[in-house]
Amino acid sequence: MREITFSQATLEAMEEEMLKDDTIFVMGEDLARQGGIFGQFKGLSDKFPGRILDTPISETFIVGGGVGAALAGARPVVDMHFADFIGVCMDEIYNQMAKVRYMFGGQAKVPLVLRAPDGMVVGGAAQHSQCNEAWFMHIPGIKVVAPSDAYKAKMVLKAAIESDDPVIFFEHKVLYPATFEVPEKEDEKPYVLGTADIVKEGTDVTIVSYSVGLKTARAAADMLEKEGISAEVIDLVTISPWDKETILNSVKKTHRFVVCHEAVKQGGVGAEIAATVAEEAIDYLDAPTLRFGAPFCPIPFSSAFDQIVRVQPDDMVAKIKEMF
Amino acid sequence: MREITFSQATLEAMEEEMLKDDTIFVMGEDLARQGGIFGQFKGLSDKFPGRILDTPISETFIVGGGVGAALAGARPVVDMHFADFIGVCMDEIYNQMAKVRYMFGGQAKVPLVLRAPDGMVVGGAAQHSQCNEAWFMHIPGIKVVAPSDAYKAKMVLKAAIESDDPVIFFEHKVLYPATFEVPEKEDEKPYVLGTADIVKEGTDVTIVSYSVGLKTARAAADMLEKEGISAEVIDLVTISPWDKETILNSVKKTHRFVVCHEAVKQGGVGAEIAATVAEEAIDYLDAPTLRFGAPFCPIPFSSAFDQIVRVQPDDMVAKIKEMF
Amino acid sequence: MAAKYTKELAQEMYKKMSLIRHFEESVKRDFLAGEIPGFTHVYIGEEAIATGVCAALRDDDLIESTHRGHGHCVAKGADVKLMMAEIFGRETGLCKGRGGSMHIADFNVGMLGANGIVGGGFNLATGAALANKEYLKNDRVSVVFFGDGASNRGTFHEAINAASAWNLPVIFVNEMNCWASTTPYRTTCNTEDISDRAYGYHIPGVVVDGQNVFEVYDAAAEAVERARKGEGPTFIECKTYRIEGHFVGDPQLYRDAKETQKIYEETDPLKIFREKAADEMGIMTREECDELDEFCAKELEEAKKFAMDSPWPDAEGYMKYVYADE
Amino acid sequence: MAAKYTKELAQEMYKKMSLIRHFEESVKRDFLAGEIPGFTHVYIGEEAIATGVCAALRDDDLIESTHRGHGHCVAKGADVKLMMAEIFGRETGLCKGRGGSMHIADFNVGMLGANGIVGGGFNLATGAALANKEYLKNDRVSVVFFGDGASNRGTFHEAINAASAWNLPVIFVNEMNCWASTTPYRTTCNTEDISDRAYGYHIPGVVVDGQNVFEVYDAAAEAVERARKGEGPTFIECKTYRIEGHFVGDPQLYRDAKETQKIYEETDPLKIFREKAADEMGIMTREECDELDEFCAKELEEAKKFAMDSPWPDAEGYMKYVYADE
Ligand SMILES: Cc1ncc(C[n+]2csc(CCOP(=O)(O)OP(=O)(O)O)c2C)c(N)n1
Ligand SMILES: Cc1ncc(C[n+]2csc(CCOP(=O)(O)OP(=O)(O)O)c2C)c(N)n1
Ligand SMILES: [Mg+2]
Ligand SMILES: [Mg+2]
Repeated sequence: MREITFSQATLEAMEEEMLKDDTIFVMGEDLARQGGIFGQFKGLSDKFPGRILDTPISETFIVGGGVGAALAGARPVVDMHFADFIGVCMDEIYNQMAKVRYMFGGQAKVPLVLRAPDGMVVGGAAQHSQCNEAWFMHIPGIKVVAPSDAYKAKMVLKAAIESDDPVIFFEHKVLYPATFEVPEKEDEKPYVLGTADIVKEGTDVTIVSYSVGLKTARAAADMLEKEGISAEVIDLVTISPWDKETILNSVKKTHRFVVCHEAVKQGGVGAEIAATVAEEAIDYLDAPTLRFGAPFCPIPFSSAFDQIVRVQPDDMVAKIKEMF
Repeated sequence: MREITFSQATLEAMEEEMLKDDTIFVMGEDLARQGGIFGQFKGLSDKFPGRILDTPISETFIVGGGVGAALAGARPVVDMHFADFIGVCMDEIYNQMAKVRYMFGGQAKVPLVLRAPDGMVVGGAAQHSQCNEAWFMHIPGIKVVAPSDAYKAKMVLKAAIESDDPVIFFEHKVLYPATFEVPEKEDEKPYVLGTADIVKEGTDVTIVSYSVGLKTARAAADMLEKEGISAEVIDLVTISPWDKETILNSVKKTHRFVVCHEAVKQGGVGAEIAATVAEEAIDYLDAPTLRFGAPFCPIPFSSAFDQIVRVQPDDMVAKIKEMF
Repeated sequence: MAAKYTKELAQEMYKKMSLIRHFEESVKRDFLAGEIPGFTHVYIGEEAIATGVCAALRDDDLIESTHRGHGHCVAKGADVKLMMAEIFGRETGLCKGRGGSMHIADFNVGMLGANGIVGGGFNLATGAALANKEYLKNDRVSVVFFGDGASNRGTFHEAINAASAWNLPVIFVNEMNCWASTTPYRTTCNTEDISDRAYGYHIPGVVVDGQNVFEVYDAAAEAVERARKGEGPTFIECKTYRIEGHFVGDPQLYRDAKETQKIYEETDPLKIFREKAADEMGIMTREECDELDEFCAKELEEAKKFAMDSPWPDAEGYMKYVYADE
Repeated sequence: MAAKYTKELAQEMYKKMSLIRHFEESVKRDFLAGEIPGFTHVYIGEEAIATGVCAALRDDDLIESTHRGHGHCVAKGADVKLMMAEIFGRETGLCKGRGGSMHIADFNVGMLGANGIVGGGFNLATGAALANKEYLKNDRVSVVFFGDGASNRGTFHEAINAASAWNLPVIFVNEMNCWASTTPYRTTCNTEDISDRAYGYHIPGVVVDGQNVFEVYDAAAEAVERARKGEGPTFIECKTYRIEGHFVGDPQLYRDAKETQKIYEETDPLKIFREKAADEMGIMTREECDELDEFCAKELEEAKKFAMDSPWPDAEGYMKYVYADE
């Protein structure tokens, strides 16, 4: 085992993939000269001169140009700076990137990765704090991933780059500097897009999450453990297409289902998963399904609100205890 | 009772509101000279010269300009041409329109209506057939409505225009020419945003839908009736904020919950409602919740696929019968 | 001037224009008869633009098209049989019936697709140019066709700025047909020539008569040469007119049919070709043009027949092509 | 030339510039000390632009600002106490602590908000101009401030085209500070002057020295006059330089600190003001400038104190202001 940060893990993935394939290039804002706004591209432009491009502030070009480059035969990785800006090029994502293969009857493929740093940071306020992965779960033709630790960041990013389909890679801003234990390179196992990971086995309740939500889920599980409740914690990893089987099997075992994410609760990813559980495993449930997410407001700036817009493990614990 | 089309109903709403308030104006593409691509603005530019504007093909201006006009003190109604194009100005919707009031601590209000013709038409294919209301349900700060008949179209549009909040008004393309019975003007009742409508009472199963989905829901209910199953059909009308109480009360009565919509099932509006039922009324359920929506693919062009991407009432009936 | 164009080129161009014309007349007729579903936009009267531009391209150059894409597709070399099958939604169609008129594409001939999103092609073409130049290390050129209406989309600006900043091999071909759907160009724009905008990006902007295929060809050939030499993008504004309604079936309440008819008679690119090639330059005879017209008429008859004889897609195949991995 | 500017105007402008400078120095210090959360971008070195432009505006004219919005907010007349309280996230702040630095706004003085989305303000300003002119029937003018980086967003094009097509009273004020975050302007754009783009919309495009508040004021006054007379939009490019890092705390690995320092010393707008107003025009003395500086320093001390003494928002109020109806 060795220790690296989430950022370093993505750098290893980029470097390994870029060494293998000359047609991989990267474009976005502030990547080459400063190594990305969160340092997540640091050093790449020295290692791969001419393959890391600082674009104008022109997100429709970043994504649309990425799609065009993919259609021409390259394998672009494009960066969104903040996932909050994704609306600026939403059309390029859902009407072009996601659909060209289908509309053209399989003539095209779009091996493009869209990296999207998302989530709340203290004081980020309404336009620099969002988690909007749920929109993309509702769009056929793209894959959506959101790793929760360094090892997954590396293996998921590699899988995304190797995929012949467009993948949106959500990477949470608070994860970048965090350090995680990861296997030695020779012990790494490739990640298969679409598979969830049971990060902690348990018998009494299933808690599903992804990205930073997993930290909250684990914290709740640890607190529950002390109260004699054994929680199974599942990292979704891939949000679309998601791993129904792993989650349903867990619910069938634990008989209780909980999902949490940092995104707004209403219309979030948790809704789809909870609804699927209610559709396909309701007979196994010993309690109502439970969802945790942000309240239905934009993220306020003041530190006074910091806790109230975030899912709190103790709040989860209190509500989960009521399931029993 | 009198009979008018859905289009005419929206025209009545527009005319009545525009007569009352000089600061209401309309902008979008092809509204003035041809009366809107579906004729839904026909005659308005003669009645209100200078207040119906044909814009350049510049959707960020249409929506962003609408927001600016609202901030200055006017009450714009803007048109999206096809809801499919909404991604082109998604940022203006979710980072400006939805958030300016909150970010500025209540200094601003955005009395803007965004009219969005949506849904499948035969041969519309992948980029002219979409239902993307689910995205907007996940965005705090906007209201989302989708009327299913002419009377609602009129009263909901009036309520949307009168609201001091931004409202997205989804109007389904196949509804425009359809004729409906509507009350005489003196018998009209104002619509309150956020309220659902029980369009058919029943005792055995609750079917929730909105927009054209309601037609499918009613057809299924009629077929069920013949088989001795009494369905309660609820028109959501407002998708966000939605009327939880009416739906939960119905489920508590019927003990079975079904939702259908034309949009893709995964991550759709149905997921939120089903998940809420599983969270707040699971003990009342005598069967798994059921959701119906489009399969997880872009809408194909060929007529060969017409039925397969649409929710079919007989399919609903077959699955609903399994609930008993 | 006659020596400038080979007979072969002239024939090729007339044939393409005639093929487009026949294709569009056939589609229009069948659409109005209710045989074709969806939305269809025809290219009648604008044939010289796609034809002149594509004649200056290599087979492996790439084009991005618009909602009005049949002409571009024919001009780039697609088989009209497979095109027609697509427009009728058949499994033998270029896109296996999944795309239809508004998403017609033929990657085999470098036609990267019509687009239902106005202004959707600018960035795709520019990105393809970037990839070809920098990472795929070839000298392919990209072309994006776009309308006067499309020029008001933000994507126009983002793509052309990136292309000029990075000197990319992409040609911006504006089909200035005076209308964006129901809206006359000058009500949405303050300049007579859209190509005036080229100045703001410091790239060449030229105006050509879009009804004269030779003039279009010349401008395109020059732009292609610049692009291949690494001298960057060119903006070509082709003045034309939208003779048909915006879509087939458009009631055209917003304009005068007589005026349109008059413009058609005066500016029909096939008629102008005959005047130039036969009467002025003498590289082809009017009879040769007639023969090509006949040939094209037959081609279209066969294309229609091919489409009608073709099988429908299997409805159960609706999930095919959503993803490439699997 | 001296007669052109009243002493009152000169004093007002110097005071605003000094107030901005002191405001930004205070914010910078407190941010680096970890007292202010989030992202903060300061306007040091660019004070003459916001000041000169806003001095040419009426109180009821409207401005749209950027992520670097403190200067615009001060220049338009906001109270620095309420601004500071906002930046510290207090309930007494202009936005009740919901907005912070990147969303600072004061609708009472026509400051319609900073914007976390680069290029987010173009269309808002243009729409406000449309509403004022056509439906609210007043003669208010809108101004949108934007960076060189923002000028590459598609929203730039859509707004400016609509404004020029419809002759709207909106002024596009470009703060050409040579950097977009870590990216030098000329690597993302093929022209030396962004205002060259004005030609493509057939509107006036002028370049001014953004370090000279008088020059900025003159250009703005002329543009305001045109706009009020119904003569449409103007593009004003103000040449300036981003002296500070992109955000407070920026390590600035991408440029040379010495060069930046040198530029600052040569182009500091407060220094230049003293040279012009005191030495050249003689409408104000250097001592008067010193007095204003002292006054502003005190204002800022009080502003900080006001902010620190202010209550935090009640966390339970997080749902307030999501909707207006209720
Ligand atoms: C982003 C977007 N906005 C609006 C439309 C609807 N629309 C389709 S074609 C068209 C007019 C296009 O005009 P122009 O670009 O001049 O092309 P032309 O039809 O004249 O060839 C419009 C408004 C669309 N498809 N996409
Ligand atoms: C749409 C969008 N893209 C990217 C960003 C990230 N970003 C914030 S400021 C900035 C640079 C802006 O440069 P410029 O417009 O020149 O303004 P300046 O900072 O120089 O004042 C960038 C890239 C953003 N906030 N919004
Ligand atoms: Mg046109
Ligand atoms: Mg700048």
